[in-house]
Order: sequence, then C-alpha cells, then structure tokens
Amino acid sequence: MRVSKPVVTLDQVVIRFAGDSGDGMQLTGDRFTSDTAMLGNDLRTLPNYPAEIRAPQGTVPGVSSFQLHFGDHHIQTPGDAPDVLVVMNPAALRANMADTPRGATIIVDKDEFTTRNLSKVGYATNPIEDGSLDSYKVHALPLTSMTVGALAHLKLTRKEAERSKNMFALGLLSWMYHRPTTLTENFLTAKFGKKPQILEANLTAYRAGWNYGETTEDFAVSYEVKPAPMEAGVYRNISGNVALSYGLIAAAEIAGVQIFLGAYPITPASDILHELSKLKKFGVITFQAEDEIAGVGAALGASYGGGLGITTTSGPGIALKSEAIGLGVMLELPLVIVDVQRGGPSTGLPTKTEQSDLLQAMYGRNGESPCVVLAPATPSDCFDMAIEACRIALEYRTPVFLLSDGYIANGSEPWRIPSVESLPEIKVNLATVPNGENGEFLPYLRDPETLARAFAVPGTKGLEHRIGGVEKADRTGTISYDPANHDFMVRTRAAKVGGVKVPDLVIDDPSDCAEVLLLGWGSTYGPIWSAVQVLRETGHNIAQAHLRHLNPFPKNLGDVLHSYKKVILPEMNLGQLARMLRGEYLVDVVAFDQVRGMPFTTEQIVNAALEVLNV
Amino acid sequence: MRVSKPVVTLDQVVIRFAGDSGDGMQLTGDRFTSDTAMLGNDLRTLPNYPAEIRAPQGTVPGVSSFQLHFGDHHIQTPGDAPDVLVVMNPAALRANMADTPRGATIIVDKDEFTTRNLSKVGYATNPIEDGSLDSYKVHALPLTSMTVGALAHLKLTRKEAERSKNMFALGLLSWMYHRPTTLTENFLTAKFGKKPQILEANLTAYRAGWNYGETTEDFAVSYEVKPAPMEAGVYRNISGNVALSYGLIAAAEIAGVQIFLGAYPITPASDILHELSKLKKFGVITFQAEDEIAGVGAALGASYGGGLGITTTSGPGIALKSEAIGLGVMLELPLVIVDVQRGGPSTGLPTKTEQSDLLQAMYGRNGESPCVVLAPATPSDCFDMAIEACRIALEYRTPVFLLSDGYIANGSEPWRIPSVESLPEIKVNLATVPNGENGEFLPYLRDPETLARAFAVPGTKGLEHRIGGVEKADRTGTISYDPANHDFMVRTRAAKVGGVKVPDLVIDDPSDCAEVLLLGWGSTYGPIWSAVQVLRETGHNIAQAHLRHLNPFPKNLGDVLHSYKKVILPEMNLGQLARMLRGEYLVDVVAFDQVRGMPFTTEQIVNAALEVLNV
Amino acid sequence: MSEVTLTKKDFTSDQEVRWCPGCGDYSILSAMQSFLPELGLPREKIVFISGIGCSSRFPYYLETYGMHSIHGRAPAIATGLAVSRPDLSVWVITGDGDALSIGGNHLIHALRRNADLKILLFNNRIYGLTKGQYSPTSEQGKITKSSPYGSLDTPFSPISLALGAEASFVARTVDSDRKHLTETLRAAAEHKGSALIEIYQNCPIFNDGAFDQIKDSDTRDEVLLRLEHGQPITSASHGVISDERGLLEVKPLSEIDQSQIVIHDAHIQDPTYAFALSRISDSSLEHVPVGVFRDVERAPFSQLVHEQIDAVIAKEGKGQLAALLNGGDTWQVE
Amino acid sequence: MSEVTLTKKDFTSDQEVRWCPGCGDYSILSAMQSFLPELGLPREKIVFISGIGCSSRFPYYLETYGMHSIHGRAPAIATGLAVSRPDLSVWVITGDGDALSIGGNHLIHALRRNADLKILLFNNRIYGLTKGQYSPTSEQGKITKSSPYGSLDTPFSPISLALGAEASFVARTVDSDRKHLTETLRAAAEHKGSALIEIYQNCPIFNDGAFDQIKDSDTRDEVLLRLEHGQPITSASHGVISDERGLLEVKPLSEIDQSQIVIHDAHIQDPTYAFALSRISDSSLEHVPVGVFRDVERAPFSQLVHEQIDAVIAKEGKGQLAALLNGGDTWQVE
Ligand SMILES: Cc1ncc(C[n+]2csc(CCOP(=O)(O)OP(=O)(O)O)c2C)c(N)n1
Ligand SMILES: Cc1ncc(C[n+]2csc(CCOP(=O)(O)OP(=O)(O)O)c2C)c(N)n1
Ligand code: SF4
Ligand code: SF4
Ligand SMILES: [Mg+2]
Ligand SMILES: [Mg+2]
Repeated sequence: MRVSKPVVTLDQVVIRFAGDSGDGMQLTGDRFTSDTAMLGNDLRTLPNYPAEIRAPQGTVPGVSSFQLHFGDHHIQTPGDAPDVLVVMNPAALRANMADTPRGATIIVDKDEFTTRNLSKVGYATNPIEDGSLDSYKVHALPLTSMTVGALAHLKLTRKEAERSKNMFALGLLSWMYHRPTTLTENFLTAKFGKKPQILEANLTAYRAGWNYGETTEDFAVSYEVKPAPMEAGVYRNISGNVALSYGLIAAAEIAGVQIFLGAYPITPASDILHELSKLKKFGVITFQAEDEIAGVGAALGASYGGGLGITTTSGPGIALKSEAIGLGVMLELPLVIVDVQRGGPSTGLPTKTEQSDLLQAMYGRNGESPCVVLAPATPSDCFDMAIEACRIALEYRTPVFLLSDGYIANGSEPWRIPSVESLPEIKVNLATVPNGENGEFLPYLRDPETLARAFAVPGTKGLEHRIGGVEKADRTGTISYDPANHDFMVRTRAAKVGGVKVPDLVIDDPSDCAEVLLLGWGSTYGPIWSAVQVLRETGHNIAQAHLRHLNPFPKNLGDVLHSYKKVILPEMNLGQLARMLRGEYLVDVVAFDQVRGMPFTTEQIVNAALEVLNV
Repeated sequence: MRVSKPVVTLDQVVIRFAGDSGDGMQLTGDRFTSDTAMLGNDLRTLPNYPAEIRAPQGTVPGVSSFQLHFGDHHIQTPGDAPDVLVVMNPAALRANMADTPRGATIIVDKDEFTTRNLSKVGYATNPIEDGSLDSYKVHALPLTSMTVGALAHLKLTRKEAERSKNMFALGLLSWMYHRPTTLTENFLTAKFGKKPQILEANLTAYRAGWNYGETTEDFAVSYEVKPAPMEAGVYRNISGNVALSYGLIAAAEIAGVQIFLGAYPITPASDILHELSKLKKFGVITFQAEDEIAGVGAALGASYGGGLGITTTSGPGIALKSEAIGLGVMLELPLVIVDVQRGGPSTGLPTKTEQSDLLQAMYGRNGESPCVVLAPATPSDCFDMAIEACRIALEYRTPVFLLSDGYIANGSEPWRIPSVESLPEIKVNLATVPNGENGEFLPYLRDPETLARAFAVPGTKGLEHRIGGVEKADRTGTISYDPANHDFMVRTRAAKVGGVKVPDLVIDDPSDCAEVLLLGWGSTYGPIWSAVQVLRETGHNIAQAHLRHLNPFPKNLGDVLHSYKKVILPEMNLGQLARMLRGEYLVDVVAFDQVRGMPFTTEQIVNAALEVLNV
Repeated sequence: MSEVTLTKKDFTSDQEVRWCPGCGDYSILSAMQSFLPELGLPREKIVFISGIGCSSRFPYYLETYGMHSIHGRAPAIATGLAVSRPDLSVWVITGDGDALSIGGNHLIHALRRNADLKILLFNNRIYGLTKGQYSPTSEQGKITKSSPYGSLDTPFSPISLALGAEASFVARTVDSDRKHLTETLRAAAEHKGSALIEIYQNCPIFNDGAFDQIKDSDTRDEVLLRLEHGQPITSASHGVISDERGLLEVKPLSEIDQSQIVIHDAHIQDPTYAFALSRISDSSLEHVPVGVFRDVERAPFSQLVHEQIDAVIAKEGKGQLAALLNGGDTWQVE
Repeated sequence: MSEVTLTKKDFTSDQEVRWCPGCGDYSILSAMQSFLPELGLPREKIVFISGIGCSSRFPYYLETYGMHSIHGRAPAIATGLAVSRPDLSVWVITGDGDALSIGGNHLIHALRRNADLKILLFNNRIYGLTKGQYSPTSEQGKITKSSPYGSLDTPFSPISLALGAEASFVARTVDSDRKHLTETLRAAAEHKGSALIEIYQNCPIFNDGAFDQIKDSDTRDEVLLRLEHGQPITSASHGVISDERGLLEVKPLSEIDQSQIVIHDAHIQDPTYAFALSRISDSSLEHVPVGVFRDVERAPFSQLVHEQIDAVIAKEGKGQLAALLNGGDTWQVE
C-alpha cells in the first residue's frame, strides 16, 4: 500500500502506545518496531507494564505502554517524551499526560471516554471536550466503533470485534509513518493461521486503520523518517533478553560445551528461560528448578560434569542463590549467573528497571568470596557480554555475574548480526592426565598465568578426586584447617579474580581536552551517550567512558579517573559504583542517582552534567 | 588444699591445654578458667577445635586445644604464645610446637608417646628423648598410668579410667598455680551426681593430680598470680555467646516484649539457641526451624505480631536469609540478625573465626536495602551490644545485624555484672489509635524524629491494614508503582537507617598528640588494645579507637579519621571495613589484614604499627 | 460463636481487586469474605499471610490484618506469628508454585508440626503471575512458555504430599462451587492445628479450562466424588470400592453392589486411607474426590509451645533478670 | 555387568576417615566400598555428592569422583550432574537434617522427577555435626541441646514423605546389617530413576542406642519385618495383616492365620500399599519393616530430557548458530 497525502520528513519521532493491560499495547509496539527496523531507522524501545498480569480494567495501575524512538541517525534511548501519544482509554491518558509535552500529537479512542470510564480515573469532565488538551494536537477518533464497523461482515460478538482495535491503531500509525505493511500481515498470518476468523478480523482492522489515515480529512499529512546511516551488514531488531540468550548459545558452540540452564521463572529474566527452552536443537538443557537455589545448584552440578552451568534470575533470586554461588567460588567451577535487575528491595517493583544489585553481586556472600562482574550496555551488547561471561567462567573456572536490567532486557534495538567466524575464541582446557610430580592429580594446581585450577570432569580416568566447600589445601584440594593455607587460598582466589584480563577502558573524547568525564555502567549507556551528543552540540567538551567490566576493573581505570577534573557518574541506584570507585581509587566522583524504576532521560543527564560543567 | 612448696609470683601466664578431640581439653580449659576467674585474675580464653565432632584419634587434624591467659592486670587477649603447654599425645605436640617459644614449660603425657602414636604424626624418634626439646622445660609424666593407678580401687576398665586423665592434668595445674579446688569439685559433683562411679573417678584423678604436684620432686616451685585490680562489683566469667543470649533476654525484659528466636543450628552460633532454649521461664519462644530461611521468616512473623523476632546464624545462614531480610527492610519491622562469623567463603572453616561478613551484612541483598550493623568488641560487650541491637530494631523498626565472631563467641572473660536498673531504656511505642487526618490508620506515616513508621500489631482494633514486599506508597503503605514515590521511599529508608543515633567514637590517647590511630571493629579489640599498651610502654604515642557501630557510622568518624596522619586498621578479612571507610570518607587507611581463622596476636599488631610509626 | 456480628462488607477492603477478568480467584475471595463473619472473631484478630503469585494478592482485599510476603515463605512467616500469637486466626494464601515449588519445604514442615494455620492452596496448575510456566501440579507433557516441547516432570498430588508430611487436615474444593468451598473453609476453621485446602482454580489467561470437567454442569456430576463423612463415596455414575489390598478403585455403579461402596471416614488416625483416596484422581481428572480427606485431632503446635513454657514457669518460677545475670560462679571485687 | 573387575581396595581413597569411634557411618562406608565393584563401572564413572553433616563426609573416603557440597543442596546439584551426564552413576549421601530439614524441598522434587540418583539418607535422628540438636526424625519429646525441655515437633517418616512425593523406589535398611544393606544398595542400583534408601544409623555420641531394638540380637528378630518381594511379611513373632480398609496391622502370629498375612509386592503401581507399610513403624520402633517398600518403573528424568532433545533434533535438525543469529526479520544495510 502506498501513501498519497503530502509527506513531511522528520529526523526522529517518539511514539508511545498506551492502553489497558488487555489492549495489546506491547504487541502493537513490537509490530511497529519490527516494521520500523526493516525501514532502516535506528531505534530503541521501552516497554512499561504493571506487575499484575492484568490489573483492573480502566484503572491507572492497569495501564500498559510501549514507547519507541526511531530516527535517521544513531538512536540510543527510547526518547525522553513522546511526540505522539496513542491512548486507548481515559486511564491511559491520565497515566501518560504528565510525560507528554505541550504540542505533542495525541490520538485518542474517544469511544472509551464514557462517563463511567472517566470517573473511574477521576476525570470530572471529558478532557477531550473540556478544553484541557487545547495545547496538544488531539485526534479524537471513534477507534472502537470504527473497528467494530469494519468487522461487521464477520460473525463476531462486539467484544470479540473490539479486540482488534489495537490493529486498527497500528494500521493508522503505519500509514502516518509510511511503515511497510507486509511484515505485519505476514506476522498475523503466522500467529493466527489456525484461527482464520481471528486472522481475518486482525487483518481487516489493520487495513481499515491504514485506509482511515489515507482517506479521512483528519490527517492532512503523513511523515517519513529516512533510514539511519549504519555500518554495512545484515541487521535484525533484538531485545536484550534474546541477545543474551543467543550469546549463551554462541559461547557454548564456540567452546564446544553443552549449556545447562538451571532457572526458576522470575520477571524480568524469565524470557531467557523461554528463549533457551525453544533452542533444544542446540542440545541445550533447560531445567526449570523447584526454586532459585536448586536452579543454581543444578547448574553447578552440570558444570562439575563439564557442561556450562548457567542460572538466570533477578535480584531476589540472587539473594537466595548466594550461598550456592559461594560454593562455586570455593569449588572454582565455571558458572554464569545472569541477574536481570529490577526495582528493589524485596519484591520491590518487579516489572521496572534498576541497577541496584551491583553491590550484592560483589559482596552478597559470606566470607571473602570474589566473583567476576560484567554488565552489558545495550540490548545488543547483551550478546557480546554473554559470550565474555561464558569465556571468563570457563577459562578461569569461576562464577561470573552478568548484570543486565529490565530496561535493556525488554528494550530492543537494531543489531548488526556478526558472522560466526568473528566471534572470540574460548579455550576450556580440561585436565586429561595427572599433573603431579608423582603421577597424582592435583585439582588445585594452578595455571601460573590465569591462576585457574586444573579441572578434571567425572569420566576422566585416573583423575578421580573429591572437592567441597570446606577450605581446600593448595594443590591437593583436600580439606585443610591450616591457618597459613587459608590465608594463602583466600588471597589466591582474590588474585585469580583480580587478575582476569579485561580490556582497557576506552575514552570517547573528540576534543581530546575535556576536563569532565561522564562515566557509566550497564544500561545507562543510551541516555549518557545521547546526553553527551547534546552537550557537545551545544559547545561543551565532555568525555564519555562506559564500564562493562565491574570486577575486576580495567587496569587503566584509576589513571583515567584521576586524569579528569570531575567525573560524573549517573546510576539507577543510590551510588553503588560510585562507592566502589571511591573505595578503590579514592576519587571523589560526582554521583547522580535516581531510583525511579525508569531509565534516565537524556535531559536529566544533560542537566546534571551542565551543573558540573557550568561551575 | 594448701600448697607448701616455694612460691614464685608472676604477673601473667599463658597456658595451653592440647590433646585429642576426645581428651576433654575444652572442659579442662573451662574449669581452669572458672577457678582462675574466682581468684580475681583478669583473663581471656581461646578454644580451638576441629570441625569434625571427633576427628581420627591421634592425628594432627584431630587435636583440640584451649588457651587461657590470666594475670594481675587488665588482660585483653588469650596470649600470643603459651608459657605452659600441656600436651596429651604426640599429635598435640606436633600441632602446637610451632606456636611455643623456646624456654616454655611443656608438660607431656609420656605414656602416649608410643612408637605407633609417634609415627602416626611423623615423628621418627621420640621428641621427649631425642633432645629436640632441650631448649624447653619439659615435664614428661606418665599421666595416663598415674591416673589409672589412682583409680585402681574403682571397678573401671582401663579405658574408662583413662578418661579421667584430663582431670589429673587439671589437678596438677591447679596445684601449680594455686587455683582453688572447691569450685571444680562442686562442678564435678553437679555434673556427675547421677553417675557416682564416674564422679568418684574424676574427683580422685583431680585430687591425685594436685597431690602429685605437691609431693613429687618434679615440681620444685609453684606460682601465684595476684588478682588484677578491677572495678568494684560482682563478677562472673562469661563467653560471648552466653553474654549475647543474656543481652537478648535483658532487652526483651526492658522492652516488655516476648522473644521469638527462629534459628537453624550452625557453628559457632548454635550455643545461643541452646542458651535461650534453657530460658523458657522468661517466656522465650525458641523455634528450631526447618532451615535458615524459615528461621528468619518465622522471626519476622513474630515481630509482625509484636514480639521481638531474632534469628541467629553464621555466614552461610546469612547468605540464605538475605531475601527475607530484604522483606524486613521493606516491611520495616523489628528484626535482630545475629551473625557469629566464621571462616569463609562457603562452608570454609566452620570452627574458626573471621570478620568477613561485614560487606555481606551491608550489601548482601537485592536493591537498596539498608540495615543497621553493630559489632561487639569483647565477650562481655556482646551483652551490651545485644541490648543495643534490640533497642534499635524495636525503636526504628528495622533489621539490625549484630556481628559477633567465633573468637569472642567461644572466648570468655570476667564480666562485672550490671545492675538491672543501670540497663538502658527501650521504648516500643506501638500504634493504638488511628493517626490519619481522616481517622484512618497510616502504617507508613513516620515519626519525624526517627523516621520510624507507625506500627500496629494484629489484635489492635480499628488499625487493620496490609503490608508487603512490593514497594509501598508513602504514608498509606499500599502498593505503589509510582516512580517518584519509589525514589522517595528508597531515600527515606536510607535516611532512616542513616539517621539512627549512635554515640560518637571515643578516642583513647593519653598523650593527646598521637599522629597515628589504631582503629578496629569487633573482636580485634583485645589484640589491638594489648598492642597499644606495648607500644606506649616502649615510648610510642599512638591513639586507639574502636567501632561498635558500623552502619551508620558515628557522626564524628570522618573528622576523627582525617585528624590523624595515618590510620591503621587490622581486620580478619581482606580489608572490608577499610573499603567502607575509603568509600565513605576518601581516607587512605592502612589496612592490615590476616585471614588465618585465628585472632591477631599482640605481636602482629605491634609490628604492623611499628612499620607505620617508624617511617 | 461470639457476639460480634459482622457482614461480608465488613471484610471487604477498599483496595481495587487486581485479577484478570474471569479469574477463579474472584469467587474464592467472595466466598471467603462471606464466610469470615462466621468465625465470630473481630476483624483485628484475623490475619492473612500470602507469598507471591496472583493468588497471593488475596490479603489486600480483606479488611483484616495481612501480609503479602515473599515467594514461598508464607507458611514459615505465619508459623512465627501463629506460635507467638495464639489468640489470632491465621490464614495462609498460596499458589501451586508458591506452596509446592519454592515453598515446598515450609509447607511440609508446617504440616508435620501441626502449626495453627489454615492454608489455602490455589491450584491453577500454572505459574500465573510470571505469565505461564508449568508448575509442580501441571500435567506431564504440558506445553507452556518454559516447556515449548512439553514439560517432563511428574506432577505432585498436593493431597498425597501433605499426607506424607503428617498433615492432620487435608481437603480439596473448587473455586466455582461456592457452597462446597464455604463448607470446606468452615471445616478447616473448626480444625485445630494446620489445615490444607487445595482449591482448584481456573486461570483463564494461561491455563483456561483446566478444570472444566469438574465444573461444567454436564460432566461435573460424573466426575466429582463428594467426600462426606459417614456417606458412601459416589459420583452420579460411579462408586469407590476397595480391593483386597485396600487400594481404592472407581467402578461404574452398574458393575458394583451398593454395599461394596466405601463409606467415607475422615477421622481415621492412619493416613493410609486418605492417601488411597488421594490416588484416585491423577492429572487427567477422570474421577476427582472433593471434600475433607482427613481430619484428625493432634495437639496444635502453639498449644504445645505455650504449654511447655507454662509448665517450665510453673516448675521453676518466672524468670528474674537479676537472678539470671548473677547466676553461675560469681565473685566480688571490693 | 562389564569386564572391569575392581575390588574394595580400589574404591578406598587415601583420606583418613574422620568419624567418632563406633559411628555407624563406618559400617555403611565399608559396605559401600565392598559393593561398588558390583556396579561393573570404572571408578571415574561414579560420583558421590553429599551435603553437610557427619554423614556427608562420605565422598572423601571413596576413590571415585565426589563433591562435599553445601547443606541440603546435594539432590539439586546431583540432579544437574545426572541430567547432563547420563553416562555417570550418581549417588547422593545425606543425613536426616540435610535431607529432610534444610534440603526437604530438593529431596521431594528430585523424587517426583525421578532424577537418576541413588539417595542414601543416613538417619541417626539427630544433628550430629552441630553436636546434637533434634532433627526432623527425632521422636517427639526428645531432650537435646536445643530442646532441654523436650522437642515438640511431630517427626517425619522419610518413607511416607517420599511416597507422598511420588518416589518410584523407596527402601529402608540398617547400618549394622551389612548383608541387608548390601542387598538394598544392589536393588537401588538396579532401579532406574531415583531411589531413596533410609539407613538407620547409630550416632554413639549424641543419640546412642537409638536403634538398639532393631540391632540387638535378642530383640531384633521380633522387631524387624523383612520385606521380600513375594514373601509374607513377618517377624519372628508377628505378622502383618490387612483390615477391610486396607490399613495394615501387626499381630502376634499366634492370633492370626498364616493365610491372612500380607504377601509383599514392591511393584504395585499405586503407592498406597507401600504407604500403608510405612505407617507400621513410628518413632517407638516397635515393629520396623526393612527392605524395599516400593520399586516401580517410571521413565527416569534424564532419559526424558535426552529423548526430548533428540526428538527435536531429529525433527528440526541440529541447531546452526549462523542460522539462529540470522533468524527473524532481518534487513541488509549496504
Ligand atoms: C525469589 C523469587 N523467585 C521468583 C519469583 C517469581 N514468581 C513470582 S510468583 C511465581 C509463581 C507463581 O505461581 P503460583 O504460585 O502458582 O501462583 P499464581 O500466580 O498461579 O496464583 C514466581 C515464579 C519471585 N517472586 N521470587
Ligand atoms: C546453611 C547452613 N546452616 C547450618 C549449617 C550447620 N549444619 C551442618 S550439618 C547440620 C545438620 C547435620 O545433621 P544431619 O544432616 O542429620 O547429619 P549428621 O551430622 O547427623 O550425619 C547443620 C545444621 C550449615 N552447614 N549450613
Ligand atoms: S494470570 Fe491467571 S491466575 Fe493470574 S490473575 Fe490472571 S487469570 Fe488469575
Ligand atoms: S557425632 Fe555421631 S554421627 Fe557424627 S561422626 Fe560422631 S558418632 Fe558419627
Ligand atoms: Mg499457580
Ligand atoms: Mg543426622
């Protein structure tokens, strides 16, 4: 289908779809995103939904939304505020108005603005009619009735017909922004192929929405957003959780080991379990354990057997697993612990994002219990960092934390698909013959380079040995209560983890003379990057660096920090990395914290930086 | 009984009893300690035993020892090295020789130095005879046969008779150091009252040992150690675990609440469970839970009901409890978590001491999850700090960690028994009437002073409400996903814990011009104090300060740290408090760490300090 | 029971109920709100403690005291409360994942101790809140988000498990049968000690129709075997008989003699009979006993705890702090 | 079985055994070392995984692969190993505290899944390693360090609990009866899937004589009811009969007719019969069935896991990394 109305070219747009949890906003957003990715725009997304499966209809807590930011240039955040807000009911308007700047376009399903629905969320009068939206560009459309009308020829109840109104809205938006329709049509066909009536309803509503835009006077112009310049290659749109799952598969393939995922479902990590469950053809074993502890326990068991034990969870699960992770530290077995962080403490805000498990990952175990800690910066970086986590775990025989978070786990971006050949090597190097002077096997004899211990898996003839969680004697690994040995082993484990080779921190400073560094870790990369672009465009010199290795830190980190007048560190916690850096390097970083369950906006970071830059 | 041989007066002595796990060395040490305490000496003890209940007889890992340091002045450590070593078999000699300085007295049961026993621990020749102990004062006595001989009139098997040889040794040492005998006789009578034959055997052996010293030529002199000057009052000897248990009872009595101890047995914390189980007459409920999590869970449940929920454990148990402690943080309920630290990580060194759970207590939970953290300095200080922990938990409605460790838990010292009236006040202040403007109850309305929330317990009419682990709305406590509320609540919980009133840090510096501060926390107090005395005696100016409040820190701590040229911080970990202080105050403390499962010796700290002082 | 007379409304909190339309949890809530006045207790004496899951939202909707705790731990938390506050009526709300997966250990221990808890296990055979993974009661081969090729685990029978764990009261009922549900709540409330009620609960979103056979009016009466103390165990078409080994079998009424049909007795001390009943239904739900499987007397845990404390105090006198501190070997320094 | 012929000595490690003199663990160890050659497996194919407790030291003394893990978690860790390495023979060593207290959840789930584990539960009815607190199998009223006035908890029957958890193989034996112990190990080893063996084990230090009745030669034969498939269940003086409800009773042989005595059948699918047997003994140990209570076939967990993977690969082909990465909607940027 081709658009015939006048076309305005935009460099970027932020669209937010908002409706009831049952209105299918996540699906609508996903589809629009896929279509947008195919057009070659760069993009980032932010799904946002309540912790209830389906909170009460028509209430503010029940609102689910999906925000998409796309443009003709490099995009690294889902956008601070929507240019276009699509709202399916009064609750969605109520919940999203505060974020929506004056002048924005608001598309409303006016059918839902009944007195009852309005009063449910505390509107005394109808905001569409009472003038309170005068400073916005409002399109109040009878979305529901138009959908029902379009489906009149199908034998559906009104309720059934109404369910397709999200497709009507999607059709309309697709028209407005010239999104291709074939992909979504194919998608619907695949999804509802076995239910022809529902398929027909969805396709009809989708096309009706498109046609409505094309035909009606209500929309005078349509918009186009040119593709973003991107490195040549084949791309796909990918979310953090999927990228992370693929990274694990890739690592196992490269290393030639079998993945064993021991996991207990938990938001927002469950999708990794779901994803890997689908990939049994890779020989992956997914074990939905009876609890968090069994998940990590079974993973350790599989690692002991020579597999790659992985456990995926979120903060409360890490808390429960911490004793078993400590066993992993003592046994010196490979173990990858994926923590898709969410709002805490306790159950906290299960569907919201946060970076507040860093210190738990570092210190949340009894005794001196060092683990490697990594954090991906973006959805697609989850792929690379998952491989890195597996590599370190396997090569150093150590538990490795991978700290993703709800924001990058569910958010997505275009990803240039790497060739398999370009992926890094992983050398597992299992023991096959005795390594002792007298023909015995010494399971705690170490590689002098990496300090990794000799690792023989059951089934290896002649290397039978026993390991355990009690302190081990150097070399032999037998139980030892010797004070000097304990001191030695505690320091050796620390040295092993401290000595893991990680790349130096890279500084981005085109001016080469910035005096202020914006430092980040994990998912704050997007907003920090975007803020840095804004600051530089407005004439400020500012350097950016992003930590993906939190333990050990890159070797050059101390020097880097000390070479700037000020280091600004935004975190979605109360300053956890700041505390680590201060403790390690005695450097007075300027912590800029927020704990709102939401990623930073670009504007927040720009303002925080300006406060420092303008001193 | 009165000693008739020449008497030499000493100012202090260190005695170590060492034997097989089955030889009753802990009992022997305990008895000698009680008798010594009664004489008015100041003292400190160090029990040291293997993790096995009874490791194989006659082997080095099976050796159990008990060291006692007593004197006519203030004693704060169990002594760096024994002046007198009592060894019951070759394994005990083997295990303890390295610690024993030349010139020391060694009393040996030569009956046990058989070829078989010697070779079991790798002695090719008999060290008593081969001259290798020439630089020691060795008393090689046929302890076993003398014991058997003394009991010949009783109808015992040889094996049964041999079991009393520890009492023979105790009797001998009691003679040597003029310990009173009535106490031990009473003790034995109480213990074995129901088994007259065993009682008779023990008493006879005990008296035979005493008489042996008095009669034989082997011992030419006996020793006396004058009482230490102590503040007037009634004293008893007390171990950290008992003092801590009594502190909990005292706090409950003062506050007028019922103790509910939810615990799962674990070394070295189990004795608190045992102690409180005996005190049912105080209305204490002890609940031996199915696991660590149930222990803390049930304690939280009891606190919710208005009791004082307590859970006692060691490091691995804390790891398991961490999710539930996070719930306590969110619910803002009183909860006292006692961690009697032991060697880690993982199972580690279960019967040895360490201070390596500090960072776990601080950060071992998901999300921003602040808890109060306290640590007692000495066995008797466990009493005061237990009361302090209960006070803060009840008054601020917050989980409080109390970090004891294996050393002070099992070690003992004389304690001036406080009068009940002198104990601090605890105000629980439960809500009984609605506190909202409209007559409603607002469970998260806070006391402006302490930020403690309003707390109504079930049974309180009209204040029915629901709480939970999901983020709570300010004031009402209902579920809230609101970003601003979350940020506010995270900061409020931090402010509440950060604002707990703790006394200023007290500095001990008689010179008033010391430039170096020796800082400590927890059980290092004794060796640090002793080192400071030595340093001052040798002409050095040095200040000492000891932290008992680790979170929040005393308000004056930053100023204190910055007012010294150097701050030396000995810790039995890899520098955990050092890391916290560096992070908080950007001060470059000199960390002096050891992780040997043993307390510091005075000498180690003196040397570490001299390295700094002599720069 | 007592003079307090309250109504359903008194037990309805002001919180908006947040379950999906059609969720079985609504009917259970409504039945509970209607039943609570029967307890004859003032609202402040009643506490609901839940874990995490859709079902665990339950306490928010009741105008009593309540705690929405963490996943799986409700029985432990509630045990602490019930033991220290025997004056309260303590209810635990849990799901098949919450109770049988992560919380399995606390459940079996609460049951063996006979802690004073009424435990309502909402069994929808799925993890609802985390959006549809198989649970420990899901039938083998179930296709879910985490088992796209079918689950492999043999499911638990919550009733068998509870009986293996020395439960003194075990029952089963169905969300949609309000009368039966209410009767079962009543029986549980009257029981002293712990009572486990398995409630089959429909999750229309992730496991819709799981219990249709036992709910639909055209199949229901054939499938349900209603357990009534002293009554023969039959459905409309079938009866339960016992073979020579005491194993129970379900046979068409036409094939058996009325006199052969087992007469239900919930009070047998030996749990074997109740266990045999629990094996009649498997996950295929061909024949499903509902009602009270077992209801025997055993001293509840908090009674034992408080009797012990009282006995100690009676014997040794109430503890005196000063005496405690001054106990042991003491000496005086002047 | 296979050609490898090894002896007890081959399975004895160089580690000094560290239990108290007289501990029942010694006999179990010795029986195991003697039995292992029978498996016909090379040493490297055998793995022992334990939790924490005195008993959990066991793996150190066997010249096989082994892991002394953390408290209660051995069944979970071993499940991970067994599922990913079906070529290994995986044994779990655990105590009554380790398996039934902190590890209760992992135990019941391993059993219902039928994970390929032989689980040896050393039941000394006490926490040995932590120096004598009551355990979940201690008799009510037990005086221990943590229960100076007597414990209040109703004990578990490990056998009943396991049967309630869908266990496919459950047996009981005694540390001191080497022949019976060895037979039971053999039966467990031959069973596919999970096998739970409860071993009554004397702890001379903290619970001495707990099992004297069933060990002393003058009482033993009266107390022990030896379960042998196809044989009537009797002790020297008593026999087991079934009442009309299928509940089992122990009666003096003098009072019953030989024909009434129940013939043991370990292979009955319905676990009710085995459950009935498990109720014969309570903590008083008046009559104690020993032997294999239940031994039925059910597909072991790792078989199901690997069959599923194989089926998927057979249908979809082996996974190709490049194809995976390039799946979904892709586009080309030039
Ligand atoms: C420690 C921890 N792990 C995982 C979760 C995620 N989680 C929440 S509810 C739930 C299962 C819910 O299933 P069920 O108990 O059957 O309750 P339902 O939602 O079906 O009522 C899970 C896995 C959690 N909240 N905490
Ligand atoms: C997390 C944790 N909590 C507590 C302990 C302490 N602990 C070690 S073994 C044990 C119980 C031992 O009893 P059992 O399993 O019966 O073994 P036994 O020693 O009797 O053979 C306990 C409570 C521990 N090791 N880890
Ligand atoms: S997901 Fe299922 S169980 Fe949960 S509220 Fe919705 S319908 Fe009920
Ligand atoms: S304490 Fe008991 S179980 Fe443990 S080794 Fe000693 S005798 Fe055996
Ligand atoms: Mg469920
Ligand atoms: Mg035991």
